[in-house]
Amino acid sequence: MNTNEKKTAPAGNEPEMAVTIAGVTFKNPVFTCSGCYGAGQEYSEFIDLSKLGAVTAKGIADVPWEGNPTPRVCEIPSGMMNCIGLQNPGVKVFKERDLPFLREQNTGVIVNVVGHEEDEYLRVIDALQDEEGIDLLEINISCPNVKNGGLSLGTDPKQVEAITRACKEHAKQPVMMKLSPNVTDIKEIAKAAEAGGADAVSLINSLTGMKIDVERQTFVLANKTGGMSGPAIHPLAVRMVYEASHAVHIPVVGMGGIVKAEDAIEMMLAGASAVSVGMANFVNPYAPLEILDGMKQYLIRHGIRDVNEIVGAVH
Amino acid sequence: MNTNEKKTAPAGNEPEMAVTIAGVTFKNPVFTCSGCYGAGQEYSEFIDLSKLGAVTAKGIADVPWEGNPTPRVCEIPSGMMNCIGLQNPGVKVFKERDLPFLREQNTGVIVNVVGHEEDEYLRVIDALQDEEGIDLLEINISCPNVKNGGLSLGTDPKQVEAITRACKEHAKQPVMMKLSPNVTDIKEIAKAAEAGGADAVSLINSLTGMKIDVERQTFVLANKTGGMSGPAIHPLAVRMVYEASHAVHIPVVGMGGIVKAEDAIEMMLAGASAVSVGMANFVNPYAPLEILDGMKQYLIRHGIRDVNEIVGAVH
Amino acid sequence: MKIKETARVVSQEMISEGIYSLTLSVSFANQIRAGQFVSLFLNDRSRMLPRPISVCETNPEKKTMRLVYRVTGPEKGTAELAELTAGDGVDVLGPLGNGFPLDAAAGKRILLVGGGIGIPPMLMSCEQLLAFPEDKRPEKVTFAVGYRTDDTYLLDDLKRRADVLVSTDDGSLGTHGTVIDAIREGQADADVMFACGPKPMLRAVKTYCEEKGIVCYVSMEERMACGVGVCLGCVCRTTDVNDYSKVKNARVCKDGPVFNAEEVDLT
Amino acid sequence: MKIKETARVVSQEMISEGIYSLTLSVSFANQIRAGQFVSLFLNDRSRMLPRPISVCETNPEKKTMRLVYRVTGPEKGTAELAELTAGDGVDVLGPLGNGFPLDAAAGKRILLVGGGIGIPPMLMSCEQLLAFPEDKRPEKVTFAVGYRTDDTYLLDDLKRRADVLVSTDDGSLGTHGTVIDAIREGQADADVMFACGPKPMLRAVKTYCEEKGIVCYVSMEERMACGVGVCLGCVCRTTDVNDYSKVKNARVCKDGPVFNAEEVDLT
Ligand SMILES: Cc1cc2nc3c(=O)[nH]c(=O)nc-3n(C[C@H](O)[C@H](O)[C@H](O)COP(=O)(O)OP(=O)(O)OC[C@H]3O[C@@H](n4cnc5c(N)ncnc54)[C@H](O)[C@@H]3O)c2cc1C
Ligand SMILES: Cc1cc2nc3c(=O)[nH]c(=O)nc-3n(C[C@H](O)[C@H](O)[C@H](O)COP(=O)(O)OP(=O)(O)OC[C@H]3O[C@@H](n4cnc5c(N)ncnc54)[C@H](O)[C@@H]3O)c2cc1C
Ligand SMILES: Cc1cc2nc3c(=O)[nH]c(=O)nc-3n(C[C@H](O)[C@H](O)[C@H](O)COP(=O)(O)O)c2cc1C
Ligand SMILES: Cc1cc2nc3c(=O)[nH]c(=O)nc-3n(C[C@H](O)[C@H](O)[C@H](O)COP(=O)(O)O)c2cc1C
Ligand code: FES
Ligand code: FES
Repeated sequence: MNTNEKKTAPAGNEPEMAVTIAGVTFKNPVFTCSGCYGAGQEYSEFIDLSKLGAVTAKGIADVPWEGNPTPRVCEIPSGMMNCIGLQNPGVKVFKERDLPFLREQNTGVIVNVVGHEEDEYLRVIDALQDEEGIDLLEINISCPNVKNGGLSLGTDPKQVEAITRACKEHAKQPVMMKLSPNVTDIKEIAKAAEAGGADAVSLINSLTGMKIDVERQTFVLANKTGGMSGPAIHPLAVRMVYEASHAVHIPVVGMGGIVKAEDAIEMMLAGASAVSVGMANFVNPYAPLEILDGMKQYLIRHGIRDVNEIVGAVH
Repeated sequence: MNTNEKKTAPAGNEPEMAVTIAGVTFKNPVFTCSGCYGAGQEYSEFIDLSKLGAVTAKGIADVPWEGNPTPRVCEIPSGMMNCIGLQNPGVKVFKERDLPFLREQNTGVIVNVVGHEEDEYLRVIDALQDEEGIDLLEINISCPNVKNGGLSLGTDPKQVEAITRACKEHAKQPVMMKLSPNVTDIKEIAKAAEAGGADAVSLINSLTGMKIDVERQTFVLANKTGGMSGPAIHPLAVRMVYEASHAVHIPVVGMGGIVKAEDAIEMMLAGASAVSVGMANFVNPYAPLEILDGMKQYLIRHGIRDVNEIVGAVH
Repeated sequence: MKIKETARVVSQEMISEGIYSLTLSVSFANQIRAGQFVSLFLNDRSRMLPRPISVCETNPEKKTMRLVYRVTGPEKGTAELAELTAGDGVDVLGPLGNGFPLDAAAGKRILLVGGGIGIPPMLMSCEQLLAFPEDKRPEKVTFAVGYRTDDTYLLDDLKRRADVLVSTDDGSLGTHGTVIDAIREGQADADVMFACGPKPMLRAVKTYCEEKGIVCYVSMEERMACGVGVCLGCVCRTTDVNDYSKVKNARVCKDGPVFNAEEVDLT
Repeated sequence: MKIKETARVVSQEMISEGIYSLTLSVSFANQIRAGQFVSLFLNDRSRMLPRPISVCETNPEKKTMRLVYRVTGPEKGTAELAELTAGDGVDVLGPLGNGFPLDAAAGKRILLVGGGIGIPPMLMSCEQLLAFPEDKRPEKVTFAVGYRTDDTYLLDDLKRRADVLVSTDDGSLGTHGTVIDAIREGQADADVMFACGPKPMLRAVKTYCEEKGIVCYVSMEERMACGVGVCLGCVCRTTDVNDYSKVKNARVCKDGPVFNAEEVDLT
C-alpha cells in the first residue's frame, strides 16, 4: 500500500483517522482479526474492504493443515469458543490465491503466521519475503488449539524472545507478535517480544475454556478445550492491553470482544494504537465499518481532531 | 456440624447428595461463594440456609479493612466486576457476631481468610483455632483487588506451597486453598497447594479485568481493575477445574459463573467435588436452592443414585 | 420481607423527555415504605446487574407500585426498561433499603427536597406523611424540587398534595438556581428535611441544615450489585466508624439509602 | 447477494408438538434457492451465535419466507424464537449456502427425502422443480419423509404437491422403520435423490443410492459461527482433498450445505 495515498488530510470536521504502526501507515485503526475474516473474500460481499484499516488473514502455515475434528465452535455466554485448530491451505496457495485478492482491495494487509515449531514459522516467513503488499506479519505464538507448539511457546518469556528474534531475522516485513491471554503476567511476555525485536504486539488471542454437554456427558468441542472470544473476554482484553502498552514502547494492537464503537474506543484509551474486530463479524458483517463510523462520531462529539490523541489517554 | 446428622439415607428415589471434602461431610455439594453471601444473614431472609451444603463467609482479616473507594462494582457482558478490596470487620467481630449466627443455621460453615502477608493470615487462623462449628478454612491467596499481597502470592507456586504449609501448621480445621485464574498454569499452582499440605483447593477466584468509561474518559472502577465474575468466566472456570482436578489428588471445589443447575453439573462432571454459587445470588437470591433442585432432577432423570458418581465423569 | 418475583407491567408512559412512569403489580406493594427502592432486572441476559429505582407511589389496594425513572442513554439498560408495555413481565427484587424515618416529621414542619430524578421518592414520603393519624401529622409539608429546565415531571402530582417550591438550572421556571436558592427565596422554615438528588445537592442541603439547625435525612446513591447488603459494593463514607462494618463505611442498599446527614461524609 | 437485516415477523404458529412455522418478511425473499438457509439471531445478547434454519418456502411477491424449526429444549435459543409474534423484529443473515442443484433433476424422476426437521427444504425443492419450464420439469417428483410418530408436520403441504411416502419410527403411520424402508416398500424408482436429515439417514441414503446407481445430493448439518465461510467452524469431511481448503474438509455453510453424496465422508 502506498502510504502517501492514505495519509490525506481529513475533509471538513472529519477527524484524522490514520495510524502508524511499525512504520506502516494505515487508513484507520479498525482492522479485522485473524481467523475471523478468511482472506477477506467472503466479507467483501458485505462491505467495501478498502474502508478498513487492515484485513488480517487467517493463520497460514508452511503446508496445508487439516485442523481439528468437529464440533469446532460453540456458544458461551456473551461469546463463543472455537477449536478450529488452524486449518489452512498452506502458504503456497495463500500466495497464489489469497494474497493477490487482498492486494487488490486497497486495504492494509496483515498476514498471520502459524507453526508448530520455530522452523515452520520461519519457512512461512521466508516464503513471504519477496511478496509485495504485505504491511505486517502477525506471528501467532498463542493459538490455544494446537497441541504441539502454540501455547507453551507463547507463555514462556524466554521462548517468546527467542522466536521473535528468529522471526525478525528472516522477515522482510515488520513483525507483530500476537500474545496469549493465558498467562500470569502479560507485561513480561510483551517485554520479551520487545526484547526480541518485535515491531509491535497484538493481543489478546482467545482465552482457553471448556464446555461440557451435561445431557450427553461429553465435551461440546471435539478438542475438549477451545478459545473463548467475544464480549465475555473484553474486560480481560482491555486490562491486558493496558498493562502491555505500559510495559513496552512498541505499538499495541488491541482485540478481544470488540463489537461496538465504544469497545474499540475503550481499547484505544487503554493504550491500543489500533484495534481488531473478531467474532463480531459473525454476528454483524457490517460491524467493522459501524465501529469505524461510531469512532468518528465520538471524536467529533468530543472535539478530538486526531484519533491518535486518544491512544493511552486513560491511565 | 454433626456429620452423622447429615449423612442420612435419601428417601424414595431422592439421590444421595452428601459429599465429603477434606474429611468433612456436607449435606449437599451446593455452597455459596465468599464475598457473595455476607455471613449468611441477609440471604436467610430469602432461603432456609440449612438447605445449603455450606455458606462461605466473606473474607476475614485480623483487623477491620476499609476496602477500596467506590465505584466498587460494575456490569460487564454476562457478568460483573468488583473491586471491593476485601472490606471486612476483622476476625474479632466475626467471631462474636457472625460465627454464632452461622453456627445456628445447621449448614456447613466455611471461613474465608485474607491477609496482605503470611503473618496476617496466620493471625486470623490462630484466632479461629478454638472456634467450634467451622468446617473448613478457605485461604484466599488470590484476591485480585488488594495491592500488597493477594495476587503475587497466589500466582507463584513456591509462595503458594510455603503459605499453604504455614497455614496448615497453624490451622485446627481442614484447609482449602482458593486459587486465582490469573495464571499461566493452574495445574502447577494446584500441585503446589497439594505439596504444601492443602486438604482441598477451590477455584476460580475472579479474573482480573478493566473497564473504561469512554464518555468520561476514566476507569469505571475506583481501583482501575476489578475481578470479573459471572457466566462470562464460566468456561474458563470449567477448564481450570478440569485441569486442577486432574493434577491433584485432593478435592476441588468449583466456582465461577454458576447460575443454573446445568452449570453446577458441568463443573462437577469436569472434576469438582462440590460447587459454589457466587454472583448468581445477586440476580436471584433463590439460585442456590434452585440449582440444588435442578441437580437432583438431573440425577433422577439419568438414573444416578449418588451425586458423587458424576464427579470427574467427563474426561 | 424481601422477595424476588416477576412483576407484571400494568402501564408505562413517557411523562417528560426521557422520563418514564412505570406501574408494576407486585405482591409486596403494601409493605413499601417511602424512600425504599426496588431492583429491576433486564430480560437481556447479557446485562445481569439490577437497576435500583426508588418507589414513587404505591397503591396497596391494587397491589401496584409506580416507578419514575430516567433513560440514561440509547443503549442503556433503562432504555430496555422503557420498552416494556402492559402485560410484560419484569423481574423485581424488593422492597429494599430502610426508607425515610417518617416519625421524625410527626407534628413538625417538613421540607421534602428532590433534585432531578431524586424527586419520585418525595411524592411517596408526602403521601405517607399525610396519611398519619391527625395527632402525628406534620404541621406543614412543603416540597422543594429542582429541575434542569421547565420540562418538568411529577410537578402536578406534587402540587396536588402540598406547596411546591421550584428551581430550574436555566431559570425557565421558578427560582433560577439550585433548590437551596428556591428554599431561601421561599423562606420555607422547617424543622426536618428529607432530601434525594445528586451528591452536590445533598452536600448543599446538609450545609444549609447545619446552618439552620434543621434535622436532615438524605437518600444516597451508589452502584449496586446485590442490593441486600452482602456484596459491600455500594458503600458510602461515614463520618464515624459504622456499627456493622467496623470501618467508616455504610452500605447504601441496606443501612441506607436514607441516612441522617450527620452520619455520612458528603465531601 | 447476502445481507444482514432486521426481518419483521409476519406470523408464527406451532404446527406440531415443539415444531414452529415462522413467516418473515425479508428483502431477499425472491433470491432464495431451495436448500439454502438463513441464520437467525436472538434478541438475548448473551446468546450471540446464529441459529441456521433452512428455508421451507418463499413468497417472492409478498417478499416473505417461511421457516419451520424445532424447539430443541425449554431454555434453548429456539425457545426464544418460538416466542416471536407478528410485528416483532428478528435479525437475519441470508441467503446462505449453495442450495440443491435443481437442474440435475430436469426431466428425471426425483425423490425428495426428508427426515425429521430435514423435511422443510424438500418442500421448497419441490416448489422450484414444479416451477421449471415444461421441457425441463422432472418426469416425476416423489417425497419420502420420516417422522418419529404420527404427530407429523408439513405432511399436507407435501401431499398437495406430490406423492408422499411416509415412514415412522414407531410404525404409527406409513412404513414402520426408516425412510429407506418406505422407499423400498413404495418401490419408488428414481434417477436423482435430494436428501436432508440426520447423519445416519444420510448415510443410509448414500448407500442406497450407490447400490441403485442413483445420483444423490445430501444436505449436511454442522455447528456454525459465521455462516459465510470464513471461520472454518462448520467443516465436514470430504472423500478427496477439497479445492478451496486444500485438505479433506469442506465448509458446510459455504461449499454446502448441499454436497454430492460422493464428495462427503459420512462414516
Ligand atoms: C437507591 C437508588 C435509587 C434510585 N432511584 C432512581 C429513581 O427513582 N429513578 C431513576 O431514574 N434513577 C434512580 N436511581 C439511579 C438508577 O439506578 C440508574 O440511573 C440506573 O441504574 C442506570 O441504569 P442504566 O441501565 O440506564 O445504565 P447502565 O450504564 O447501562 O447501567 C450499568 C450498571 O450501572 C448501574 N448504574 C448506572 N448508573 C447508576 C446510578 N446513577 N446509580 C446507581 N447505579 C447506576 C446500573 O444499575 C447497572 O448495574 C437510583 C439509584 C439508587 C442507588
Ligand atoms: C444448514 C442447516 C440448516 C438447518 N435447518 C434447520 C431447519 O430448517 N429446522 C430446524 O429445526 N433446524 C434446522 N437446523 C438445525 C438448527 O440449526 C438447530 O436445531 C438450532 O441451531 C438449535 O439451536 P437452539 O437454540 O435450539 O440450541 P442451543 O443448544 O441453544 O444452540 C447453541 C448453539 O449451537 C448451535 N446448534 C445447536 N444444535 C445445532 C444443530 N443441530 N445444528 C447446527 N447448529 C446447532 C446453535 O445454532 C447455537 O449456535 C439446521 C442446521 C443447519 C446447519
Ligand atoms: C473462529 C476463530 C478462528 C481464529 N483463528 C485465529 C488464527 O488463525 N490466528 C490467530 O492469531 N488468531 C485466531 N483467532 C483469534 C482472533 O484473531 C482473536 O484474537 C480473538 O478471537 C479475540 O477477538 P474477538 O473476541 O473479537 O473475537 C481466531 C478466533 C476465532 C473466533
Ligand atoms: C462482590 C464480590 C466479592 C468477593 N469477595 C471475595 C472474598 O472476600 N474472598 C474470596 O475468596 N472471594 C471473593 N469473591 C470471589 C468469589 O468468591 C468467586 O470466586 C467469584 O466471584 C467467581 O464466582 P461467580 O462467578 O459465581 O461469582 C468475591 C466476588 C464478588 C463478586
Ligand atoms: S449492593 Fe451489595 S451491599 Fe449494597
Ligand atoms: S460457519 Fe464459519 S465457515 Fe461455516
